[in-house]
Amino acid sequence: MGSEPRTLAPPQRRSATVVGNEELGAYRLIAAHDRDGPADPRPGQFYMLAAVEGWGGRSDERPYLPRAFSYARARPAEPGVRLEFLLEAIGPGTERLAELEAGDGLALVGPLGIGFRAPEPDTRALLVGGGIGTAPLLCLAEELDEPRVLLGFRSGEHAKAARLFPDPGLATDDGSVGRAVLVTELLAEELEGGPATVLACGPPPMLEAVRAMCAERGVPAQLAMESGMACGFGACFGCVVPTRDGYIRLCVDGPVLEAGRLESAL
Amino acid sequence: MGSEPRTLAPPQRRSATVVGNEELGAYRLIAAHDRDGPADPRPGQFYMLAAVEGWGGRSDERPYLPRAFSYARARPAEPGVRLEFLLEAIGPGTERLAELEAGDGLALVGPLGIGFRAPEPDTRALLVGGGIGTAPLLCLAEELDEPRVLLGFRSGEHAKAARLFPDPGLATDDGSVGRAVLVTELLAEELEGGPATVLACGPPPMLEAVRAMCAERGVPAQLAMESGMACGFGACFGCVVPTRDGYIRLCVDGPVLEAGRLESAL
Amino acid sequence: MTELCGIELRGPVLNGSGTFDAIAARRAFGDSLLERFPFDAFVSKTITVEPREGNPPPRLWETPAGMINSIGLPNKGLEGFLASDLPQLAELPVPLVVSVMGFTRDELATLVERVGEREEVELIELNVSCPNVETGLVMGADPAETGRALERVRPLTQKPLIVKLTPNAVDPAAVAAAAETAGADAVSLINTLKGMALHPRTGRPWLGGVTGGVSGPSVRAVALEQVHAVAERVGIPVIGMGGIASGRDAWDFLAAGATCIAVGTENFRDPAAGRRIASELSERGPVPAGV
Amino acid sequence: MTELCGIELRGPVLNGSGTFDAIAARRAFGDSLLERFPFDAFVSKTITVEPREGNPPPRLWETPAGMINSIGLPNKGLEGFLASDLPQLAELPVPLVVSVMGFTRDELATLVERVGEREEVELIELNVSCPNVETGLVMGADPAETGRALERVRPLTQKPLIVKLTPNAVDPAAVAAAAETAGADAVSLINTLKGMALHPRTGRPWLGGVTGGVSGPSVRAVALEQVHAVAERVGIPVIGMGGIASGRDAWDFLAAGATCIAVGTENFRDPAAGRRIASELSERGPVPAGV
Ligand SMILES: Cc1cc2nc3c(=O)[nH]c(=O)nc-3n(C[C@H](O)[C@H](O)[C@H](O)COP(=O)(O)OP(=O)(O)OC[C@H]3O[C@@H](n4cnc5c(N)ncnc54)[C@H](O)[C@@H]3O)c2cc1C
Ligand SMILES: Cc1cc2nc3c(=O)[nH]c(=O)nc-3n(C[C@H](O)[C@H](O)[C@H](O)COP(=O)(O)OP(=O)(O)OC[C@H]3O[C@@H](n4cnc5c(N)ncnc54)[C@H](O)[C@@H]3O)c2cc1C
Ligand SMILES: Cc1cc2nc3c(=O)[nH]c(=O)nc-3n(C[C@H](O)[C@H](O)[C@H](O)COP(=O)(O)O)c2cc1C
Ligand SMILES: Cc1cc2nc3c(=O)[nH]c(=O)nc-3n(C[C@H](O)[C@H](O)[C@H](O)COP(=O)(O)O)c2cc1C
Ligand code: FES
Ligand code: FES
Repeated sequence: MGSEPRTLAPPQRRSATVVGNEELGAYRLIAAHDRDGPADPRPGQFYMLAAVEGWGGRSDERPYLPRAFSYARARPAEPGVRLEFLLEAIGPGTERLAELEAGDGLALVGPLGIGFRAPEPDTRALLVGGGIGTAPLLCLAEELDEPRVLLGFRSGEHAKAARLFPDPGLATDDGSVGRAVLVTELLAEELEGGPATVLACGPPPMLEAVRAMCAERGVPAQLAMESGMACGFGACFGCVVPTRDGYIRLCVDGPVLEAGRLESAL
Repeated sequence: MGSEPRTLAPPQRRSATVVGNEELGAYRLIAAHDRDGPADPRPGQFYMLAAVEGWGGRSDERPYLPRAFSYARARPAEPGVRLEFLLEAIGPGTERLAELEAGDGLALVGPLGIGFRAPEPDTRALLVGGGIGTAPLLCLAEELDEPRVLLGFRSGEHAKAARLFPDPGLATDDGSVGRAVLVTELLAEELEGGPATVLACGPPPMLEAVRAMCAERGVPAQLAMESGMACGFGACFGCVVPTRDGYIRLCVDGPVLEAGRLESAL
Repeated sequence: MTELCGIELRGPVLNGSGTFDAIAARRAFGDSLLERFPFDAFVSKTITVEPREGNPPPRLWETPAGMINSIGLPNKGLEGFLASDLPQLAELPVPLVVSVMGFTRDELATLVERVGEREEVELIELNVSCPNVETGLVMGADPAETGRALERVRPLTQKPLIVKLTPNAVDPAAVAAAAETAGADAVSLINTLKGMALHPRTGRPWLGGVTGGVSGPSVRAVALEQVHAVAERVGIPVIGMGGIASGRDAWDFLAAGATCIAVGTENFRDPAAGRRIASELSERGPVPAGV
Repeated sequence: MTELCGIELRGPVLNGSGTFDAIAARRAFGDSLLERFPFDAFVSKTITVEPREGNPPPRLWETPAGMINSIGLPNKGLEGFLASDLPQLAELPVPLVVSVMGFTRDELATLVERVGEREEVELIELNVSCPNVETGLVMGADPAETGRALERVRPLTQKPLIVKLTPNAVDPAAVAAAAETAGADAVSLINTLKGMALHPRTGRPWLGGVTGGVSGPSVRAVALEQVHAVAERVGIPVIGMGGIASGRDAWDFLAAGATCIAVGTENFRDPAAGRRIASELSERGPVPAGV
């Protein structure tokens, strides 16, 4: 991957066609055919999504703005690209997207943001995912050779997302699948196994634990973060997160950040 | 029918289940099972309708308010009643309702307003409908014995709604079906046939022509009118129409008015 | 139980003035309306000294997540209201608030005095969202003008006086403070935001009244900010409204410092909205101490 | 072609200040952004004399048919803007409008003078939606305050001055008239409506800046009324904005008397919104003479 892993997006919202929407435990895997988009988004980049029909009028008359989603997988399709998104329904926007059926229109802008950089030379890539943060690790794992993937989930239902990976280390809060520990404990053990680069995505507490652990051990880490977004391309200044050198817009300077830039990932 | 043909509505919005939605030329005939509503609405009464899901977020982020619809037919169903509405899609609200599928939720309040009164004693009932104004005449024709029904439409596609009536007099603007005259011309001819009571529903120009013709000939007439409504039960004062004795709220004092109360139906 | 200016209410949910006509609703719904009446206190539509026909139609326009109305305060006038409406409103199972508007301070005084005499009336709401025809100032937009109006009418009745504030002001909290100083017992807000719509074909004003008032969920964020600012400034109870459509919305207004909330436009979508919102509110659990 | 204060524009569609960062957008979209640039003139985000970090997050809240923002005017400050942003903005294929805000009249004077010297800049927009720290009055809410600000800066530049009005005023048309009298070449409106949101769990203010500004379709009816009132009152061109999301909306604002329109929040939903709205507008056909 290049120094700034960013594939440029067409400068307008376009309409893709939903080609699949399957349940995956607590999540949904939604596939769309994006005729007019680039076939080579970079792992960690995201798209702003909205349903073409019926975007609004749900709880509190929302949603209104598009929603940000990391792409989970991309496959060249003639023409364009087939994109897959892993989605957790937690509010009006994700609930609407979770209802999309094959043939429906999916409005999108992207790919956006800066993805994961290549691991440091001569280090093993350790991919750490928590919950829905698993999504961007899927395409990332495909690009790296023999990465070690460590995943943590709330429950067995959520852990079904792990099936998308060949042979991940697995932890669940309730121990229903894999070990009953936090995924960071799996990471601590792996870090004993020699030089590594950590590439992580998940909820803020997990990312902060990963950041602290890597900082302590001097392990290079990249964190794919989240913040509330309105536009996704630097227009609204709404998505800032604090870094050692001030606020940065996560949508144009992230969402993947070198852990060293952060005092905290919370 | 009583002196004020009004069946009372339950004092809340309730949810009915769509059981049918078929195309009828330029219109759609939507059937819903209203478990908790009265089985005996009066012809000319109306319901305020909204889709339970996806009411909003269409053109101009609308619809937001419910929409008023005369019921076209009602059949007792255990429990409650099966209601049919004849619908013309002209904007975001009617477009959304036109998309409803069997099983979908239909939010409704009703029956509302005052329906058609009984024809004057010893007169023939002449029912005159224009376009979507045909809807309330369907249940009205069922209640009267051997009424004469006269219908006018823009085109043959619209005229397909006439199939719902046993043997109506028919006129279309383009003459594609029935005679190429205005329905009021059919009315003028029928009025030669002895004492009658005219019961009409249709666009303002048609209603005004009917009003003027009946006033001239001293024929009693009742007109089912339309106006923009927000609530349908007298709360907003938004639906007023001018009468000889000032503005009246069409939703509680109408929608069916004695023609004599109006200076003009425009 | 909620207490508003010394009056016990079974709960905190009122209707916004002019958004529910209990007399007309009884014609549509019958006495079942009274059995489970949607509000804990009922606020009448605003009355004026003289009868008014209201504005010519069209009076309504639907907006994104809201609407514009240009109704123009149609009402039977003071005498007509006292003679024919008040007796029917007195049959409602909840305390009655009568909303009044005067185009001069004398008119306001007449309204407060005459309405205040009637024991069917528990509270009086002063709708000050209109220009004072003498000074040209919108009473509710100007603290001094509002203060003078209150000083004039305060001595005329023992009944609690609620001042209904207009949101079309630079600093509604300053107006509320002036009302409190001049003897108001409570304030209610927001009234509608000034708005307009054009005819889709002609581009000329759609509404018969040219401009109108915007209401519904689209104004909620503006209302919540004003309620919060007013509640921080005054010690008297605040009745919060503006786009409330759910128990969650009501909870927000109470958290912002309101003592009661009022449901307006949502009544048009569901005549039982007040009751539904009250039960959603109690399900949502306790409201944190004012922010 | 559209003419704005003597400057030829290829069309009437601008962006609302602070709703499109052409420099950041070029990073996301590359130079294809310039090939079909969405606006006919580009308005910069508001700059201040000193650099600003902006407000702490969260800065956004979604509302029914709109949003609240509490961004807090982050910017590199006058010198940073002139040194690093202006050269990049000068590469855009359309005329440049620079938006400035001063917390005192002296600051405003400094900004107008320094920005006015740069020939890359065609017009200057004065964002007066902030309190004057000396008088405590929100400049744009008070006609006299706005007049004094204009009198101070008018002599300092030949460039056309646009005054961006705030909607949080009793009578924006009076402010516009004062600006015109004091030498403004155009007015633009509306800026955001003051609003607030609470945290769904804690009931405490959601936004890091406590309150914020409401924008999007939910404010359109309010904006249209203010644009109509201002256009009736002043002779200088009016740039209308507030919830414009389609050619039909743009048509309404032009019919209400605006010379140009600006797209704000809709840019967030579609980076090409400006271009889309321009073509929808031309398809919609001629705009009737101002209402
Ligand atoms: C770069 C990036 C990548 C992402 N990738 C994925 C992904 O691959 N899969 C996935 O499922 N999710 C992903 N997300 C998260 C996803 O964008 C959010 O879950 C989604 O926006 C939620 O929208 P909603 O309407 O369903 O929920 P909302 O109602 O918007 O609630 C989401 C959160 O926002 C807050 N909130 C509540 N109400 C409001 C309001 N009115 N306005 C503003 N905030 C509010 C609350 O904290 C709530 O928890 C990603 C986010 C980012 C920034
Ligand atoms: C008593 C009664 C009975 C009715 N019965 C039937 C029936 O049986 N079948 C049927 O098909 N229709 C019936 N109607 C008409 C039906 O209610 C309307 O067609 C419907 O409300 C249109 O909604 P819409 O969103 O589809 O269109 P809208 O976009 O609401 O447009 C409808 C009309 O309203 C105006 N308009 C446009 N935009 C707006 C806006 N933003 N706000 C306000 N007005 C606007 C225009 O004049 C437009 O022609 C009845 C109406 C009444 C009052
Ligand atoms: C159709 C309509 C009529 C109204 N009439 C009055 C009125 O007569 N007096 C008054 O004080 N407020 C009146 N209001 C304002 C409401 O009481 C309320 O303050 C406002 O609508 C905001 O609340 P909402 O968004 O919940 O509707 C009216 C509002 C509407 C929509
Ligand atoms: C995120 C955001 C940031 C804004 N920043 C500015 C600004 O810096 N200066 C300014 O004059 N207006 C600013 N505005 C106001 C817009 O320019 C515009 O006046 C307002 O949003 C109404 O238009 P809209 O509804 O189309 O967004 C901002 C608006 C938003 C939503
Ligand atoms: S989401 Fe708008 S600037 Fe990042
Ligand atoms: S529709 Fe509200 S009063 Fe008739």
